[in-house]
Amino acid sequence: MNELQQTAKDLLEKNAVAVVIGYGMGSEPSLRRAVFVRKPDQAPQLIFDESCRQNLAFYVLKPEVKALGKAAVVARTPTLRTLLQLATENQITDESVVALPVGNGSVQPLTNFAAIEQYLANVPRGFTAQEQQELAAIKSKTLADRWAFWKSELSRCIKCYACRAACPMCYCSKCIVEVNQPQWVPVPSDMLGNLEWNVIRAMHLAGRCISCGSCADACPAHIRIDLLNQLLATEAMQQFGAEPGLSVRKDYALATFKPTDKEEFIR
Amino acid sequence: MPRIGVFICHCGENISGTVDCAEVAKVSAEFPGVVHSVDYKYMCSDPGQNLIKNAIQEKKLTGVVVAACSPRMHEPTFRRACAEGGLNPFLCEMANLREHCSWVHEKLPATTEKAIDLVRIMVEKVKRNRPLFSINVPVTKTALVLGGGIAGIQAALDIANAGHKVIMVERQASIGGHMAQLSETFPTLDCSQCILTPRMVEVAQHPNITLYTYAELEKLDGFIGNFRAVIRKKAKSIDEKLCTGCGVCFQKCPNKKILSEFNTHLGTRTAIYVPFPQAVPNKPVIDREHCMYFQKGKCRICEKFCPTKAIRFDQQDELIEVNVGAVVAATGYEVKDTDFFPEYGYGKYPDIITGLQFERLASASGPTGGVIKRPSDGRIPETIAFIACAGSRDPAKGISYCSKICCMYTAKHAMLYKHKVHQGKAYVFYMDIRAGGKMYEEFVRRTIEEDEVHYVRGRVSRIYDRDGKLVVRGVDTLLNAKPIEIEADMVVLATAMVAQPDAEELAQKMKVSYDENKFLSEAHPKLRPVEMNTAGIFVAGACQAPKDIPETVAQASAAASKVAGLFSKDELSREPVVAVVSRTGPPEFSNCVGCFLCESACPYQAIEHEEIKTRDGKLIKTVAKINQGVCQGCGTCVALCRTKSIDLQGFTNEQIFAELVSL
Amino acid sequence: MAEFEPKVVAFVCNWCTYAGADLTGTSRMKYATNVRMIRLPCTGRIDFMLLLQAFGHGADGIIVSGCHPGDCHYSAGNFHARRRWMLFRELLDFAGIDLRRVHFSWVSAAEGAKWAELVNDVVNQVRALGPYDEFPKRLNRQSLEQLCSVEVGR
Amino acid sequence: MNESKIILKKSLGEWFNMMTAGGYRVVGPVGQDGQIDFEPVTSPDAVRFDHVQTNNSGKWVMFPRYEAMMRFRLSGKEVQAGEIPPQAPPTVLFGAHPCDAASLATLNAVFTWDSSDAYFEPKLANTTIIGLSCTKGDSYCFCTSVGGGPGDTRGSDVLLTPLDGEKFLAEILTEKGKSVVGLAPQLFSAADGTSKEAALAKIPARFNHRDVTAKLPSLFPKEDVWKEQSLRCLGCGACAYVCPTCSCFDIQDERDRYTGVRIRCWDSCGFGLFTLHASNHNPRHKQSERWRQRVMHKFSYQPERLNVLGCVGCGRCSRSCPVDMNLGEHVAALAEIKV
Amino acid sequence: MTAANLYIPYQMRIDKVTEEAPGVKTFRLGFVNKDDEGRFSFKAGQFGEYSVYGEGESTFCIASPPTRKGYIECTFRQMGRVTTALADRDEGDIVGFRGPYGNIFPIDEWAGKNLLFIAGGIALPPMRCVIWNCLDLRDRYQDVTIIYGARTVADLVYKHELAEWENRSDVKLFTTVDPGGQTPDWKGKVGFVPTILEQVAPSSVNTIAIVCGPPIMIKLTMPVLAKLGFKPEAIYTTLENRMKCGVGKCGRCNVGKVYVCKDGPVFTLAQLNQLPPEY
Repeated sequence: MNELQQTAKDLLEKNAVAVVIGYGMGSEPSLRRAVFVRKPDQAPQLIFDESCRQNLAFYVLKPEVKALGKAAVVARTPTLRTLLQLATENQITDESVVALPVGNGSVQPLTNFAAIEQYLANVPRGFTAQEQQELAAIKSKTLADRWAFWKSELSRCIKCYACRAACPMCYCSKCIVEVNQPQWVPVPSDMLGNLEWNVIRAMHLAGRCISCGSCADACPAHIRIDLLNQLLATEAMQQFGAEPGLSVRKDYALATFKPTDKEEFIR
Repeated sequence: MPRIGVFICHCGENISGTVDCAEVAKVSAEFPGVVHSVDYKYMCSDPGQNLIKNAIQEKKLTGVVVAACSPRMHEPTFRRACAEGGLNPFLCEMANLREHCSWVHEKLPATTEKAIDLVRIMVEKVKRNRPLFSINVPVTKTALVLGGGIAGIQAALDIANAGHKVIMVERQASIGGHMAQLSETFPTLDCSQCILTPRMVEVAQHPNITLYTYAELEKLDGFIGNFRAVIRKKAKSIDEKLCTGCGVCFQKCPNKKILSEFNTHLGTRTAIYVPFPQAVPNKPVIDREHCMYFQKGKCRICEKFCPTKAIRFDQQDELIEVNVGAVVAATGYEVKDTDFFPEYGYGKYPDIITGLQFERLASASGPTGGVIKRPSDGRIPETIAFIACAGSRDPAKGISYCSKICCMYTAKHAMLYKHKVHQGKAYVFYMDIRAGGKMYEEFVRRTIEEDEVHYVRGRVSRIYDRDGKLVVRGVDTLLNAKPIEIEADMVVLATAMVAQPDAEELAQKMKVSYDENKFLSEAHPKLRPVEMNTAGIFVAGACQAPKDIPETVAQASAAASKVAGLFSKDELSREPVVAVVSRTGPPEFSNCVGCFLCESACPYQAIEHEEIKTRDGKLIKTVAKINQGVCQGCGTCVALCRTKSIDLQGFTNEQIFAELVSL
Repeated sequence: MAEFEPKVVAFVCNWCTYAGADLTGTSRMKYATNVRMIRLPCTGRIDFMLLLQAFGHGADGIIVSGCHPGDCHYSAGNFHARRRWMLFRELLDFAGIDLRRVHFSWVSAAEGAKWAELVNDVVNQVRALGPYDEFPKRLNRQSLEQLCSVEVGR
Repeated sequence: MNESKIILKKSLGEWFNMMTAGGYRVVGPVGQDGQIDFEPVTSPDAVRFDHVQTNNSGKWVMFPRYEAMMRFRLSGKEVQAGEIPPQAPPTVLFGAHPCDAASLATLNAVFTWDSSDAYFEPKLANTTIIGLSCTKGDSYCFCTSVGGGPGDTRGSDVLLTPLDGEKFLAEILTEKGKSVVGLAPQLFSAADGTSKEAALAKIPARFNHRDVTAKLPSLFPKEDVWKEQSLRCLGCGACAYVCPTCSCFDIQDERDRYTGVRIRCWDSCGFGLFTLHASNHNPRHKQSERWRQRVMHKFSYQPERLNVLGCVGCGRCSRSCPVDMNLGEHVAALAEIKV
Repeated sequence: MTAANLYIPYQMRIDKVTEEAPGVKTFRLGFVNKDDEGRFSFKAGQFGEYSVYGEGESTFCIASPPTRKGYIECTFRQMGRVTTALADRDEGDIVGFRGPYGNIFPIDEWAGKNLLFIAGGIALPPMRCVIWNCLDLRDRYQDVTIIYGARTVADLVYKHELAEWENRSDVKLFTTVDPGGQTPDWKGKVGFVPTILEQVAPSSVNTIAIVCGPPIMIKLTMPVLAKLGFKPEAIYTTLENRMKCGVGKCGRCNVGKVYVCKDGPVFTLAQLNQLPPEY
């Protein structure tokens, strides 16, 4: 048994947690899927490798999973950040979940937020060169080309809301698209509805998104919605120094301000 | 369908000069939901208002649009008219046909078209208006005054004299604050204690004032009219009821070498002590950090000698909970110490002192009995250099503001020195002289001209010791930037006035905002200078910004009159333009997901946590709740709320959306 | 054919810009008729979604205006709004929405002339850009008959 | 009917041209690898033959993502309202795999159950399906478990089977098929008797759908089974939207100032708010209940009520699922449970 | 409505608006097009889709009896987007209606039997239709007993009709409000519906019970009826699941394999007992 499996087994044996949310084999050799290990002898189901991409923090909030009892969650860096961001947004309480950090050496259970904060302090973050290049490539297009690009991308959107469902920060019990007094977002997946939905979603995640990429991974139409989030995350970082999910401090960039914030665009 | 009445005002020729009012009325009559549409010469006149009142009754109107001048002008008029006509006043909206249309456009078809649009926009809005009722909040007519300096004293006395209860909380063992430490006050040179102490006594004896000294604010909850404060009364280690203030205890206390805070460390005190002879209350406290019994477990001499057996070594801090309707923050300031200045030796030269220390040296009740003596050797200095702007106006030191009082007190210090040491030489290094104030400029001129104090315009770059003299090196910028060097026996730094070290903590306790220098922020720099952004909390004195005594007293009285105004009614009545959190049935109870990101965006701290529980007390969820007594209706939370669970009455999402749809 | 007349929607705060526009009127300064104002208590209340709605309901240009920094009636609403706009602008630009159609401004209650100038500038600029037809609209409001040509989604 | 002919691959372009000239809109699989979908064919060269499955199904031809049904204008107290007539342009749906062609029976059963649907029926009537047998499949395909197969003719008007890289066996199955073949009879030659079976993909059967249908009612109360299977389900609508048989819809009004339309658009039983009552009561409150509904609806309710299976084994739901909810696997697992 | 397109509603004019209780209104709707009226017929228990043009459709029962010709009535509580818009409509305004949909109360089969109606709160409307239907054919039935309860006096709907039934000698009416919901001048009973049912204790012999109300009331009423000897086959109720189409296509209202819009909304308890608990 590897360290992850052993750690999970120990936690379950000690009854420290009731379930370990992790990655297991999927229906294709290249696929991984979330598994919910509840018995110590099932721990060998757990695997972790480069193909494990889903942000499992989502399940920490899912009522059916919550009902299983206290959970340990196999956490890549984005997942850890998500947990802290969920904490700042009062969605989870301290010591209610154990994080099993993977991808950066030893799997040492992090049992409280302070431990996650400490762990994250030493983990590299920021967008990869490739991600930055993708963003820059779109930015360097002309205005008309950007419009054409997004029009073509968004025309494929069928409003299945997989992006929303996969995003652990999209935990609203009634999403803005379901608010119908007034009906902010047109219900049909027409151009306006798709544009509004994706722009609104990006804005609602601005300063909160920890850039795990689950939304784009989930999109059955392969729309690069993560680029919208990446743009705003980059801007929020550059303009306001916002780096969500690194601490439980309440520092949502759009709920605070500096008198010296940039305003050359304002006449 | 709602039944909307539209009333188009000609405003004489003001509107009808460029807008075809009859046409607007005709087209408006066709809008779905409009059942009545008329135009009239002057809607605000009595006959005009009667048109509205009658139509409300005859046509059973459920909403009214008055298309006339700016709502900032006549909205109250027409809302009142609607109320008199039997319609909830908040079912009336105004379309601004005058300031925003007829006056700014030529007589063109497009102008009338715009007028029609403006009416339609308001018709669509008013269809979604809901009756609103003003919000009444009860008021507890007791004020909490934080700080017993001159600001707190003045505010407390004014409020108390207006007939309201006051609770004053002072951190030190005595009230009086910094003013009690001062020698004479500029520009009149009257004795500070002489004018202050009668006020201190008045506070102590006032039937409306409850005084807690050696106490601090622990916690503040609630909102305007209804705060709940917890005060920590630190253990004084004496029974105040039994203590007569005879003073035997501190005469007998063996630990006599403790540096006196009141005397700015230039004098000493005992472990059981009163800060100064005129202290109010004039009863000692035991400084447990220096008391031999508390530190070493032995002594108890004071206890032995106390004639009334008032010593209580086992006394605990006491938490007192009080309900108050308003809070006045008057927590004062501190001055930077001499160790703040590397160029002046980081405080290693005992004869470089602060202005406040000079006050104690010059004070008749001070450690030297009012004789100016060097702290190092007790010699009377023959030359003193006064340095203004020590730290102030120096962004490099992190203090970019002007401390405001230094120019004046430095002039006063130089003058007092010259009065006491006639042959002495006084130099004042300054950047500018800021002497705005009644008789201030004259006072400075007197210092320079009559008392022959040498004013040198320039910065002091360095001070160092040379054979027992302090060499003050600087530049006289008025003499072609000529370097200047003075050998002084004493240097007085007019160190910057800064916020109390725990000002930030206090501000967070009170949930009020503060600026980058940790001074408390007033609600509006011009128009609401003594209110804070949290309704019901007021500010007075130097905790808001550096200021001198007259200004402090003026602000304190202003704050007091605001409090008295608030207390003049039993209930506070507010416009219902406030935010509300929507509620639904179980199992969700509200679309609010309790992320509380709105909480920090609210400029008024009006967002509270509401726990929704099952009948047997199990927590289901925590959702936001707006304290309607505190909310001012800006709507920042509404824009931030992702689920649109918060809405702003009077400017609801439905209303604004309808306006956009009708564009 | 008549020159294209743009529709410009202005979201303004009650205390500064609305009052400033009142002053424009009181001073009898003239400006283009193309602007329709939505009055809100504070720029802090201006949800970015309202801006999208304005475009979706046929606006060719948008003005958002409130109190200068430090002058907010609610002390900080405009600061919050400013941050929101900062990000929203970047997003719009990234999505290919022409920022020359979205203007942000501080117009105080004393700046009646600035308001007139702002409106005229924006209207002229948007007029030059032409109708914002490429932004999808909620519905085609031209005629009932045309409604039947509503696109069918694949 | 059921006449077999041969058409060469290089002739397809010409056939498309004849269909277009004959007034048909030709819809077929086009796009880049990984993003192949049924869309109007602008150039015959763009049509893809080499993919296992399109991302989305072609059901939009009969049942669009959104469709306006009624328009209205308010003026004063009056309402002018009128039907928006169904738009049913003659369409050829080219290249639908046998699973997709089979899905029409399910859609048709729903939309014609007791009452007729004015929007679906004319579209179906005006659509000709030129099916394309599957020469390859993947692990997600399970048509053979639900009564279909890679060369199944059900639902197709013409079924093409690639015999080699160059030619297709064309089985002309219906009158509609005959008409489209009739547009260019010269392109078709007599069949040489080559059997299509050899060309077809081999799709192993994973379960017996009749057994599943028979067993499901007794599995309904087994909460744990459903809960366990759906623990990782996110509750999105991807599976329903890519599914060729899912037909749940929503009816919504979209309005502008005084005009508006009533629109029908896709909806999904996976969404939490799908069945939420105005009173906030929700009969299918939990995700496991919604997953059960999805499976029961396809494998139990529809067979029982409409006499059609609600699943054609195309595997799209599983390919599109962000969390690898594999319908074939889960139904097979249900089939294994002893009751 | 064209016969061919079931999604196009009839245009109906609101002839009368009655405020029943806070947030609850009854509309009397007449056909704008008299041809529609001629074509239209329905039976007790059926429902329809009511719409506000521009806001959408909402599902309620037809609350007036088929014996009253020329109009239909609906009673609704203002809850969401459509009902809020409906509540804003006034006499003379146009709304849409399509239907009737669903099955019916088998009132012909009930001939010669005693009828016991039990309703709670806003669930009286579906029952009002069948009550009036039976009262309009009064001589076909034996005893008619109505037990109706609401949370408070203000929440009772059809107050004028309750008074009318009260005064009829051929109807036994028991109105009740929850403890604490009574006003000083309240003359009816105080207590929950199941309790009152137990007190009234109607005979189950040759009696049909029709029960409509919130789930909790139904849940507590059924055991009392069983105790009184009612067989599940003799107990009827209606379900109100969420619907969009009303004709078995949109996929929302099924309870197991049963579609409430087609197989319901009227069910006997015996039938309900066969269904999974998904309603």
